[in-house]
Amino acid sequence: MVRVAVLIIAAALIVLLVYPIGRMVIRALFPEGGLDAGAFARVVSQPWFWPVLQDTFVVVGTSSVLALLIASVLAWLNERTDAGLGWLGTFMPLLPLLMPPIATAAGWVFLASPEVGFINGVLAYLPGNLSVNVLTIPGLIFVYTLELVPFAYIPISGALRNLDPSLEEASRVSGAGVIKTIFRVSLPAVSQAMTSAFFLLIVAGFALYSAPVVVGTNAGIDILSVRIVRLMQFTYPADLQSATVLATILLVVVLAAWLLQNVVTSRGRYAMISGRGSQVKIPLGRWRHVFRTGTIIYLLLTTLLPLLAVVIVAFQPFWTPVIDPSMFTMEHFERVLNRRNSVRALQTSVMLGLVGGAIAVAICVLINIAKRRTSFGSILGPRLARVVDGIMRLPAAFSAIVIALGFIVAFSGPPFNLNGTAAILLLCYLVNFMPQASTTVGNAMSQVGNDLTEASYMSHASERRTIGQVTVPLAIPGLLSAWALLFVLFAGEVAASTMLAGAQTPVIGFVLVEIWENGTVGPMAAFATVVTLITSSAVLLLVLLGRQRYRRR
Amino acid sequence: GCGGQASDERDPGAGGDEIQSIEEAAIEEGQLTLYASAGESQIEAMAEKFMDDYPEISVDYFRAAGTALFNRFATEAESGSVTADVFMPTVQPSFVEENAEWFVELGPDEVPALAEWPEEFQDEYTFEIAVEEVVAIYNTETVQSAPASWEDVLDEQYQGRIVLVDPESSPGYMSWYSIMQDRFGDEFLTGLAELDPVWVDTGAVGAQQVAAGSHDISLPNYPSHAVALIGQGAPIEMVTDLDPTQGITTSVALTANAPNPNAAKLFANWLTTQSAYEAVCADGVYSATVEGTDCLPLASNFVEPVWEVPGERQEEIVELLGR
Amino acid sequence: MAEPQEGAPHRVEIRGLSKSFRRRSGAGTIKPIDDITLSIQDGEFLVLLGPSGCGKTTLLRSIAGLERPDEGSISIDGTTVYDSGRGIFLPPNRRPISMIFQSYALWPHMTIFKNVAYPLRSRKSTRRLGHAEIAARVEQALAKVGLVGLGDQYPGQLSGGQQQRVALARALVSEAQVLLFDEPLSNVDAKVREELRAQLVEMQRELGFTAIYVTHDQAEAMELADRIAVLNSGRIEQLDPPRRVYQRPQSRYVAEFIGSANLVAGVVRSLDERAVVDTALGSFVIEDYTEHWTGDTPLGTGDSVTLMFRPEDCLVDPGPDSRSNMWDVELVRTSFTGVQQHLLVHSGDERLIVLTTNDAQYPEGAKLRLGVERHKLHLLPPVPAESGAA
Amino acid sequence: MAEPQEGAPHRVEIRGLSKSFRRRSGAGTIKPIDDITLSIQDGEFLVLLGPSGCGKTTLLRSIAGLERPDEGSISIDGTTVYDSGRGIFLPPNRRPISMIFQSYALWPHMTIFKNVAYPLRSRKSTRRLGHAEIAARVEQALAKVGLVGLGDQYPGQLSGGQQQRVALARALVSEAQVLLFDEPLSNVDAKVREELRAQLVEMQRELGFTAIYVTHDQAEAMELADRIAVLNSGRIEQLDPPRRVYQRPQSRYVAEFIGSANLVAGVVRSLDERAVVDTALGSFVIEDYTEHWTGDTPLGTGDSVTLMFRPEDCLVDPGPDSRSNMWDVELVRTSFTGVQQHLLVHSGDERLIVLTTNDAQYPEGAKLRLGVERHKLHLLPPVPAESGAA
Ligand SMILES: Nc1ncnc2c1ncn2[C@@H]1O[C@H](COP(=O)(O)OP(=O)(O)OP(=O)(O)O)[C@@H](O)[C@H]1O
Ligand SMILES: Nc1ncnc2c1ncn2[C@@H]1O[C@H](COP(=O)(O)OP(=O)(O)OP(=O)(O)O)[C@@H](O)[C@H]1O
Ligand SMILES: [Mg+2]
Ligand SMILES: [Mg+2]
Repeated sequence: MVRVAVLIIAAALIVLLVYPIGRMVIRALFPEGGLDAGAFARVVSQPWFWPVLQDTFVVVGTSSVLALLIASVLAWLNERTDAGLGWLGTFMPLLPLLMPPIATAAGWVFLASPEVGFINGVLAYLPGNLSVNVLTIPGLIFVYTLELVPFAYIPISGALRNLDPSLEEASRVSGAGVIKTIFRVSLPAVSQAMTSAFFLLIVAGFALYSAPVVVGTNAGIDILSVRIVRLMQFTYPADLQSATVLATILLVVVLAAWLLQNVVTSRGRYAMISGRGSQVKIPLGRWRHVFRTGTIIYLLLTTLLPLLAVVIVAFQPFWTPVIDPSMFTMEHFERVLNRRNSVRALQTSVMLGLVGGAIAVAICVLINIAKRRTSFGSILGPRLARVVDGIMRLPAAFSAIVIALGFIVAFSGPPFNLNGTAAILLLCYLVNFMPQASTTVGNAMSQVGNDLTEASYMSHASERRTIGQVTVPLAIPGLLSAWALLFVLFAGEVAASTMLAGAQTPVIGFVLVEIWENGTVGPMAAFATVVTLITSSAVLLLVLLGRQRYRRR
Repeated sequence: GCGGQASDERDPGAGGDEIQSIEEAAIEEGQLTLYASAGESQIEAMAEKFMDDYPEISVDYFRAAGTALFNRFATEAESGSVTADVFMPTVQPSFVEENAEWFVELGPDEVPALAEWPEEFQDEYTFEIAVEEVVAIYNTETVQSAPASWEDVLDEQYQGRIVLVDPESSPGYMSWYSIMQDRFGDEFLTGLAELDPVWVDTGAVGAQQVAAGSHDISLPNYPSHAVALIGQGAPIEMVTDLDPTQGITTSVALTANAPNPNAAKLFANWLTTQSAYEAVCADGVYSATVEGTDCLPLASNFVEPVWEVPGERQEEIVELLGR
Repeated sequence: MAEPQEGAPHRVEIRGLSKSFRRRSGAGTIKPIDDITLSIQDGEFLVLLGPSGCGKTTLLRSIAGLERPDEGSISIDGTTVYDSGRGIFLPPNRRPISMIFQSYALWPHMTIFKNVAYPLRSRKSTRRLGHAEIAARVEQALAKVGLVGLGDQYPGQLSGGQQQRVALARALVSEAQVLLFDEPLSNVDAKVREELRAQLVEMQRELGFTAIYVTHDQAEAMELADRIAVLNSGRIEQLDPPRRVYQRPQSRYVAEFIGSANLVAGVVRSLDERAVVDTALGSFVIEDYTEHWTGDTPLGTGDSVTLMFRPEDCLVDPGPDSRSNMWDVELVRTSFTGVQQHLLVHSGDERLIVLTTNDAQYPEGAKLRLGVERHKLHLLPPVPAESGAA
Repeated sequence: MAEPQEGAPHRVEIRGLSKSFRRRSGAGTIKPIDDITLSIQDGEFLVLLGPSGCGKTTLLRSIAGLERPDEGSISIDGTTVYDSGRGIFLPPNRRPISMIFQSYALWPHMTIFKNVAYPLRSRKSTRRLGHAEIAARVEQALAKVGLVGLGDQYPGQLSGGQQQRVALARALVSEAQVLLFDEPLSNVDAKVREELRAQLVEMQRELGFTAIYVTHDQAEAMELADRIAVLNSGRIEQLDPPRRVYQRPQSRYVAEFIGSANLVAGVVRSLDERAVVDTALGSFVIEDYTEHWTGDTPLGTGDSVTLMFRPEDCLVDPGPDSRSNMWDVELVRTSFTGVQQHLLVHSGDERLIVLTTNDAQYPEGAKLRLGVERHKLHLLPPVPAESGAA
């Protein structure tokens, strides 16, 4: 029964992924049944094509490298040294996620726009002609980097946590200093995790929509992901063909990165030796405080500062670099919260986040259980399990925009008629976030050692009882935080939402972009503040619920 | 203008038997979906006001700018899953004519009030209810005397202090530059370029920057970007009725295969009433296409936008502006 | 599905069992169970002994049902739980056994009481037990392992030794007649290990369960076992009581694995009552040689053999009247282990180990005369070259 | 910063070293190093021995500089590397030591060659060496541990024993004169462990480095050590050569930890040449008692003492003419470890362990007469109640 369910889910997933994208590609590139190679030529000869490609590669490439560096250093500090921040450190990757990405980007526009940005407002009081400008390529790279860091931090910190500390100590007693130890031992020893983190960064970077739509558009920097949406929306008739060509380029880049990753990681002939976690941390001495302060500053930069900017703009009658609390008004909040669309967007997104997140977790738990190899034979054979695994991770290679585009082409009309329904959003989110769901759920489930389940069988418990009494209860904390993560992702999704949200189903991301593009920053900031409040309390609640009440060895 | 209609004549109750039966059928349907490009607050105000007048009908709306609305609607229409009842674009009204099969031909049968609607604001498939006119926005603290004509803008006091909206960011802006070129010649455009303007993608940002005091004047711009700021006490003002004044019209079309055809008709008819104009013009953004409303007056030198500026012409404009 | 077995009351009966794995890296397979046939009697304490990777765990897990063999059959208590021919495979929860894991495998989210009660609440036949009955049985099990009063604690709050005892209680509570142990003591301190070992033996004597116990520690095996099955790459190399395994190892492999052994290559010169074997150390006389020959075929003159003797059977300077075989050696190194002295000696190219309990302190480099009594010598089948002490 | 030390050439000199940790859970601190003073001579093989948690690792890591003590001083090769008073703390990379870790700690992303070359490329003194020179030194180190030709392999491709030897090569390559070992053999098979142990001793004899070696395995300590420091909760309980630690344990703690010990409470009845002690087993005569008394103060008549004797010093049915102390016991259980027989015997409430090398097989429940020779008895200071064998 589980097997049938899993196979149905896997099949559904592949249909939901392959069918729309296939239909889209076919419709765009084979308009009359034959391949229309001219489409590529037309796109390539557009005057905007090469600049878009160049800007995108520069921005994504640079920010991926920077994010990898920052994430590695942060992860190392937090996991391997006494400069870590304890519980705050473990929350670090989640913190930037608490704010919808588009609000973060808007926060940076509020902070660092030329002349009117708050930072420039402060700098104006200082001597010297200092000013910052986020509306430039470096500025865009900066915002990209901040948004990408969590993607790399999670896998790298995981690997470093499991790194045998004596590897580092052996380096120290071999005569190497702290710096040499980091770069010759700690980081190379987790190079596999770093490679796959880099792949994640590339994929996420190309798919990122919030930063380029908010910062890039204002700065006149044209980024691939935004251009695809533009082609679909800002010309009439929609240039589906060009959009598909660009989506295909995106696809090729991501697949190439993926292949490269496989080559690189499989070339590492060395196997990791034992993963003995330990409490022993490198003492940094005096540097400890320096690094700890650095980490805290980073946290402030990434989360508190943009949030603060957004909140201030939300209370200001109009956006001005002069912060005068006596002028603060609730007007924008009243306007936004009295607006049917915004309120419905909140309801829809929270509902989608909770229900969708739960469904995604449930699906992944089911598949995870089915994949487990026991002596009963696994519910899925090893080969089938690998196939299902691949399917679950496949969407990672497609940007949300591509998937959403496919969904519009395939499902909005008959026989499905899902246009403008919550169902199409839900399905699209599920497909789009399946890789994140399966990874986090997989991690949660794998923390339950095999011996614990086997001990249950040996206590004459049936498979179902084992799952119910041992596997799932032990995984609950992990599952709850997986749910929290998915809630945040679902509720804050932007790229696919812009194309799929309908009149009856406005969602947060869509409304935020809408208000932003409409140019009314006050209400946008107010709405973003409300959303941040809601997502943070939901995440906090779920994480608190999942707190372990018993001590584990 | 076609004056003379007393407001009570356009009252919904007074439309005769037709409107009576439409109203009953609409209430039966109980729902209405608008697809519109107007400002969020205007749409919101319309919807609210309509629901005040017809509490039995609940209104949903989908707002998207310009072509995004077309694409959304086209996708739905092509796949046969239309959710819009009333379609209200603000740009390229030709979209409706070119896709006539998706819309309903309008006449007094569908919208009784059209019988008395000004001819120039009525087409086979659409009628226009409101116009939003181009303005210049300036900062009252830094600008001593507001410009009285477009050419007044070419003043060296605005050197480096002017915010221009990128012509390529939307056809509406491109249209304005092309109209200016027609009227004042290439010198006007190069003159603008020589002022070292800051370029933005939307008038909203321009208004924002003028309000924040970082720049003196922003054009071309629209009242919708200024009124909220003015209301909140920002030190800005708009210059209206400059010659020529490009105005962007809000058209109304009824969709074929609408889920709620009668509610659509009722709403369209309602839009011509005083009650509707109270909502539409509440924040002083729009001019009405008919007289006798509390809206802004329609500019004396009003011109319709040129929606299809040829490619070479566009390139020429961009070049003259030094972009 | 009960199936009566002929002959003695065998609790566990394994026939022709095989299992192979695909190797994790690269091609090829390994066969950690290679045609094993084995009967375990009621109340017997059987130890599976062998070096790491020889297949002990795989065999145990196959009996438990946690691993599915490729071929053969297993029956427990007369019930066939696995038969490749008839396609029978009973899942682990339906086999009448309990198992104790190396890692304890206590469930951290349940109290000790709940951990121990779990099998009672799971088992089909006892599911209807009342609360009181369950509580009584759990208390009883905890009492057996000396953990009364700890029922409300969580496993994380107990010491390693206590956790191990909880695991034992959990295995005992359902009164399964067959208990499987996979290196249950390798995670605890040497001191605690000894205690638990003694406790285990006593408990088994008292309760009479059948035990199959995996270890790679030969001292542990010796102490616990009624019989030891020495495994070598998936095959049973020898199956005998501890004393016999030690004193009469069937092969060089067993001799080296169980305790230390001195091994010297030799050729049989003559055979009558006694055998005479020529080696690099000289000629050795073996009394009653058929008793001390472990090969399958009768020994013949001129055959190559391996001469084996235990370090503790070596006598240092046995005196001229001894009936031992004697030869000269040079002392290379001594070390003291408390109970005995280890001597590492050379004789030509051969390196030998000698264990002696006398307190005499010999200087390094000293010339000694070594002897081994005639009945303390064993003859094993020859092995390709490579001589010396192990 | 060289600081001449007076007296003998001490490689490592530890004075008044203390370190405490805040307990991970709840309040309070523990003091795994509690005022330790210790001098280690050039070329000495010192073993730190003690049960888990007694502070061995912490002491070793403090010497390495991986842990920062709270108080005291450490000097290596005459250089003060730590002095709380003068605020000196040299980081590990600047101390003239090498260390070998329990988990090998080979870097999985480097080849064997690179692993071994790493210290040469890191240390100030050898950083400037040319490629050829480094290659030569690495080859030499690999040759020393018998791993020539494996330089291009990755650690993951080697067996546990080989990995351990690579770790050794890496420690040897920089020719540090002090080598620290933290249970380097506890992760390898019993068989390999023995081999590596022998190799280690030979290498140390050959190269003459100073070794500080942590283990909780007393057999290992006995075999390797020149001197053993027995640790007990952060203090040195006894510091002596192995034989002395075994034969003349200073305390019950040492007696029980090093080998098995039978301990019986008693009271001194009379003292002249010999001492007579009354116990629950009867009276015992101890020859030459001052030699066998480990207390700090002279013994007096009427004093409470603990009588200690080793299981292997017990004689079973020693015959009437023996000059042993003798008493009657009942055999509870026998077990066979290969080299010897373990007998567990009861005498009244006392449980004693006996180790015998004779082959005789006694039935359980048999009455035996036990004897211990007069000079095999030791007198330890008394400990609060709790008697019995350990
Ligand atoms: N699931 C598996 N897949 C592939 N190979 C396996 C698997 N389980 C065990 N093996 C291999 O089978 C062989 C025997 O393994 P097993 O665990 O039975 O050895 P063991 O005797 O218990 O060793 P140890 O003393 O180390 O526990 C080993 O080479 C092991 O690598
Ligand atoms: N970083 C630390 N923080 C807190 N307590 C510690 C720390 N390191 C060690 N301890 C504690 O100090 C005590 C001594 O630890 P140490 O590791 O030195 O013992 P050990 O003798 O090496 O034991 P083992 O044989 O188990 O390795 C233990 O109780 C341990 O829990
Ligand atoms: Mg095993
Ligand atoms: Mg330790």
